[in-house]
Amino acid sequence: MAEVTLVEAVNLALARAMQEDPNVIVLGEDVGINGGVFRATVGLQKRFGPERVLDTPLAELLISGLCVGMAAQGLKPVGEIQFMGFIYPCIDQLVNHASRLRNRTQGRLSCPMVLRAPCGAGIRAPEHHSEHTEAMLAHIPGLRVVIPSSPERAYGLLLAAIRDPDPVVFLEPTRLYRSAKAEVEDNGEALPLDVAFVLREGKDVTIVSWGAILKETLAAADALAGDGISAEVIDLATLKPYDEKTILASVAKTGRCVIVHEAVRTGGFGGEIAALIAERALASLLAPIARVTGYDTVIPLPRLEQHYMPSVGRIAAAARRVCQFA
Amino acid sequence: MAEVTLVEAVNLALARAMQEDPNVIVLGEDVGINGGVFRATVGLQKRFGPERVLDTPLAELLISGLCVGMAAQGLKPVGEIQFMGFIYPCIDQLVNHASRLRNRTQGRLSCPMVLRAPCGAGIRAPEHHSEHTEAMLAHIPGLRVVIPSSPERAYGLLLAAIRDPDPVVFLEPTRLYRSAKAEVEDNGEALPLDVAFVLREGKDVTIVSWGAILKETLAAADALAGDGISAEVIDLATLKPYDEKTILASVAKTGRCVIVHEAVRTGGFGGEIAALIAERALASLLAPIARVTGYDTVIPLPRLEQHYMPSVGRIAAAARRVCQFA
Amino acid sequence: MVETRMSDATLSVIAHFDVRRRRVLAADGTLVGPRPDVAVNALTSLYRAMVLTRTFDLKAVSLQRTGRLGTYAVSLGQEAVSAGVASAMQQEDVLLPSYRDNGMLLWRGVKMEEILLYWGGDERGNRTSGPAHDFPFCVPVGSQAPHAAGVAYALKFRKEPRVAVCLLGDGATSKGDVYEAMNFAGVHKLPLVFVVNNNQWAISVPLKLQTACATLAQKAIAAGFEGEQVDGNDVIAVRAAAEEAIAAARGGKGPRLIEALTYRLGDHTTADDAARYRPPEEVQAHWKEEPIARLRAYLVSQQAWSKAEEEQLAAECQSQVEAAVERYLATPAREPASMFDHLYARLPDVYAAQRDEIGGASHG
Amino acid sequence: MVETRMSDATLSVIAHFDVRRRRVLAADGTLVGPRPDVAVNALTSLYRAMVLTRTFDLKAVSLQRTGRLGTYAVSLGQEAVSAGVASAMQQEDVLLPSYRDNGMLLWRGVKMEEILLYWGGDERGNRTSGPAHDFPFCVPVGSQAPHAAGVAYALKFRKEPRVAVCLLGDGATSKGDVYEAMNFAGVHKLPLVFVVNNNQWAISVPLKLQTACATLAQKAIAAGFEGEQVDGNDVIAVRAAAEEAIAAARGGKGPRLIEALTYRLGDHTTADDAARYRPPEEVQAHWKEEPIARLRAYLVSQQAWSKAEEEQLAAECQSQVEAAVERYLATPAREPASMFDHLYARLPDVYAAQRDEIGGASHG
Ligand SMILES: Cc1ncc(C[n+]2csc(CCOP(=O)(O)OP(=O)(O)O)c2C)c(N)n1
Ligand SMILES: Cc1ncc(C[n+]2csc(CCOP(=O)(O)OP(=O)(O)O)c2C)c(N)n1
Ligand SMILES: [Mg+2]
Ligand SMILES: [Mg+2]
Repeated sequence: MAEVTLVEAVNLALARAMQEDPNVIVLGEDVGINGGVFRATVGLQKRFGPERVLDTPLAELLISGLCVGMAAQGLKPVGEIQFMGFIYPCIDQLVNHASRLRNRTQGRLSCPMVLRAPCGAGIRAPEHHSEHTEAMLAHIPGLRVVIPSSPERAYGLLLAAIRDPDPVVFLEPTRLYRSAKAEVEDNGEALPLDVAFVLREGKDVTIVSWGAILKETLAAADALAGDGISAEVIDLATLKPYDEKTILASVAKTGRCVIVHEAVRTGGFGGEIAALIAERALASLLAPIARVTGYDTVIPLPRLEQHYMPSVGRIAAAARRVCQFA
Repeated sequence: MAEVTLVEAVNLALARAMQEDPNVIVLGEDVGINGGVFRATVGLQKRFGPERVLDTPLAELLISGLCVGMAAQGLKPVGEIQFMGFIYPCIDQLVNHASRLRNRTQGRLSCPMVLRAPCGAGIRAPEHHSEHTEAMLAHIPGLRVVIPSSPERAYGLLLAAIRDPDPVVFLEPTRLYRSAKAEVEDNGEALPLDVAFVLREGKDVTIVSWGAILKETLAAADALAGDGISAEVIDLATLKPYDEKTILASVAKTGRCVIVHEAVRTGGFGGEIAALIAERALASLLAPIARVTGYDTVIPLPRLEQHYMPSVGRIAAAARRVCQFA
Repeated sequence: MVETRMSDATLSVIAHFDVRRRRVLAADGTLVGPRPDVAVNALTSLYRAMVLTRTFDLKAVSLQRTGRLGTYAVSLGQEAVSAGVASAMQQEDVLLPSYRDNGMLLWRGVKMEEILLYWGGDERGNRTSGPAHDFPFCVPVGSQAPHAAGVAYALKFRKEPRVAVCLLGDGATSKGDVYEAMNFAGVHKLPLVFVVNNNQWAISVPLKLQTACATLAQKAIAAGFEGEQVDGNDVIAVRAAAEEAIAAARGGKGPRLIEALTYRLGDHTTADDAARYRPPEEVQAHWKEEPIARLRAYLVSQQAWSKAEEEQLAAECQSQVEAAVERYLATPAREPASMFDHLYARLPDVYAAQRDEIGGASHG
Repeated sequence: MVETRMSDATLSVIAHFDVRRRRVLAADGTLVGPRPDVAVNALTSLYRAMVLTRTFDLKAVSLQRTGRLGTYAVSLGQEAVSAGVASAMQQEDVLLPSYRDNGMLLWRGVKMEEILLYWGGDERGNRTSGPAHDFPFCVPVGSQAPHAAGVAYALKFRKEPRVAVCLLGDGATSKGDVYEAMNFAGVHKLPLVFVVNNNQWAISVPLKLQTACATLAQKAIAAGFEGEQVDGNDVIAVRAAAEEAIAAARGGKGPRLIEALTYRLGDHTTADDAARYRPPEEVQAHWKEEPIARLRAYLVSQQAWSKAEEEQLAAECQSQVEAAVERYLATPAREPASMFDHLYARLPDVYAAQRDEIGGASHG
């Protein structure tokens, strides 16, 4: 069993899905001979041909709209948006069509599509290449929003997303594309959607997070262990619909919660998690909830981006504050 | 002083702003001779001419992008999107340009624009005409998001939005356009942005809300008074950036909080408010926070829309639950 | 201008485009050119369809006026486009309509009560008896164009001899999504026919504020395929143009755009008052062009239609429409909790509580 | 096809369009037609600008390779478009560049160290020494086109004799926002010139997958104004085309589109490896067309340029670039907390705590 990076795991899942289902089509900018600017689709066009691995014109709205039409016709389109900063023109299609085609036709038509996009900062990319606005998408009824944080989950969750009968937005943290490595068995086994993953068990504080920032979150958990604080780390993984049970069970156990996300704080999905706890687990809370997030500003260009991101220090400090609260 | 409806108040504010500043330009679909499909711009083209009151081609992305270019050139564009369901193509321009032009040029260029759009359900409108997705926009750094809930606030806040040096999205509840009436003095006085309004003082429970649903919220407060429960009702009015102080002060006083919004629950802006309280006012909380919102589904067509909306009964019941909690 | 530049040796013409207009029947119903070989009884069935559509539209408006229907968009004056295009399609072809193409849906087999149910505020109206693969009415203007391209790609991908037909208004041609879809259709020579129903108005916005183009047919030039203009009040010309374009698309010759010149004789919708922005004289003048009287005049001149048939048709249409209205009005609202039934293929457990809450609420 | 249809009396031509190509210099630098009256010393200044741009671009790449600059997009082979168009503009005109128009910014007065600062990851690079009203590099492809239309509307609204110039790539012409902006510019006859730098590639996507159009100039036909193609490796032709279009726009004649045919001789950016998707032979072949050698050959043939001048220019450019690089590398990073300085005109109080937290963090 070979060690693969997260982007290689994505590639494995795409190849597997295309192999097992002739209706799976990959489309996007530079996904063909170039194999994608991050190499996520490398080799697919050579293997499955240009009809199934399609370089589209430069038009993101088109990519999402094509997916809706293809899906309604029984294909399983997997569209790629080159960077999340360019996904915004797709929102009209996601809100008004992809997420409601099934409902508006009362099941006569459906929209089994996947829209993939790399997300997040930390790779010293140019302007508009470091977006992390999953909260906007997780507010759309009828949609699924998934963010893997390891090669195994990238592989298993992408397979699940492609096999799912409804539209899924699949966000891939660029910072982990090559830095995250793990042994992944290409066995075609999907992981469950709508389920959060407990990456580390603990009893003193629950830390809920998703995406690349889990790296810092896990590092913070190590640091905390040094101080005798046992942190439970949860990878939410699927933001819409999300796994309330796992979060509530953990907070019931620890009585403390820190939410960590890379996106800007205000209106970020961390608010949703905090609300869940404040509504359904308040009695078990021994301390205020803490959010450690990107700041409420435009993500800076590379020279300052690391100052924007939640750091191991900020996460650990918040957890300590929460644990020292009395 | 005459009684005016909310849409008439919008019209008064637009006329006043155009009168006092020759750089103010109104643009959108049907805003000219037709005066807007809701009559918000009626009379403006006749009075200020077609160069200043401009019927655009049918293209929402264009409307928002034109505003950015005009604003960078020193004009004060006020764009109208006919219904919030058609604002999604503007999000790319709002996120990638309008909200960051000042920051990305470090103050060399700025973007003093207003984008108006009617929002919300309850007027038996066709499909896609009942959207309430303010949470998506309130997540954008550098933007302001405002939702008035009365003619006075529509007038004063729209004037403030137009005079503001930064981009503002101004959402107008269609359900209140004609049903909300009040005496409004056309005195050119703006109301402060970034400030919440306490519509009703109370000591037992804080109810935070915004937009048309404040009607049901206030009715619920009346009902609660009948049971001897004194509810404080806060109109958030400006969601981005929002007034933390007023909310925290109220919850510190009441120890209980219900958040009401028409938008779907998951990822709604209610989560942000709940998070604020869970982070900064937990100690004063005597009961779990409750969110009363639209359900996590596509807003149904008119025959069922009233079943989707938070009702007086649901709001009052939640407040009672919170107050009975021990 | 052209002359001076042609005289400049450094400027040579490298591309050249023509846009043509097709017309068979004059406004008075006389032939202006050879009649394409459409059988007369084919023409009478087109005539019947147009009359039924108008009868239905007018009834729908009166239902709205009396509070028994929501906002409704009549196709008054545009019946020839619906009949001409729909009759040129096969059932297995895929229709992507706008919100005003009532006549097309009727021809495709959608029941009148289903159309009424939709505009009456019930999603079940979109679960039609028409071809299961057809798209429902599209309200966000032009946003169905990329779907049409995706559908056409799927048809071509599976090598099926089927065609997608996408209906758009003049206002829709200003939308970027429509352009992106057309451009993509050109690249892949997709089996896709765009029909632009140019009724001169987008609510209150006249064509000249929509575009500086002399024709909307020329929009296709920017997508690398052919556009043609047709007299949209001339159902024979529309039918011929649609037949030709659909056959070409089916034959692998790629997409085509048909601009049908019509006029919106009614208000934009029942929520609109066109008197605010256009003079009644303009509307009156266009009544002289309208497609139903035009075809009737021709059929009568061919002894293919009689006063008796006209009266019988009127009566038939009335009773058909009335019966459909009865069925519509008799349809009970669905269970409130059903608003969750088709959100996902299987409702995620986290939303069950909300669904049950509605269920409870609706029973109390 | 055309023949058969022309023979059909019911089909008449109602609109007709030509697209022309402009060329003055052949690839070998000889004249193919009368030279527009551009003074020779004007040509030498264009030549100097092109050489400086290339020197700067190549230096930027080496900075990136050695980890001292972020991702960078060279304009290698496209210098004639930058020089030809920029030199036809007035300072008070408004430039809306793409991310590859380094040469245009340099001509407009932007300092090299500012461009480096931007690609080096510092927003201050966009607070340029160029005209304060110019737009910064635009990264989301084509999204600056609607801004250009808004700017041009403002200029016309204030009756100022100024023109907006918007630079786009071939890939950008597939975007709906670009189309919407062009269509609007047509409606209002805006003082706006669109320049499409058709370098044949959008990263790895070749033009034929971008559109079925024979030319990109014809995209203007769908917007109701004129498009022209020009040899983008021929700076004299580009300059003449730009002069003509900008003068027309300034004169109230409305927008125009110029498609400049070039070739992207370099990788898409320093993050790209073009060898993956295009054969080196193709690139080699296009080196024979490139604009700098072409103009040099012409100038030399006119005894307007000497080997000595060439060597002196090379040395000058080198030292200018080196000096700028020094200033760039010497620029300290800004205070982390300054990421809040230009978020709003005045930072709302609610964000002060976050700004202060960063301030603290960065000092510890
Ligand atoms: C994207 C979008 N913007 C605005 C609207 C509101 N609206 C409904 S119909 C219409 C005019 C459409 O004109 P046209 O495309 O010519 O079609 P017609 O109504 O004339 O058939 C507008 C602006 C909408 N439905 N969708
Ligand atoms: C909207 C958008 N989508 C995708 C990208 C990623 N991207 C950057 S440049 C580019 C190709 C642009 O090609 P073209 O317009 O021909 O300009 P060129 O790079 O050739 O100068 C792409 C796809 C982007 N920057 N913006
Ligand atoms: Mg129309
Ligand atoms: Mg290119």
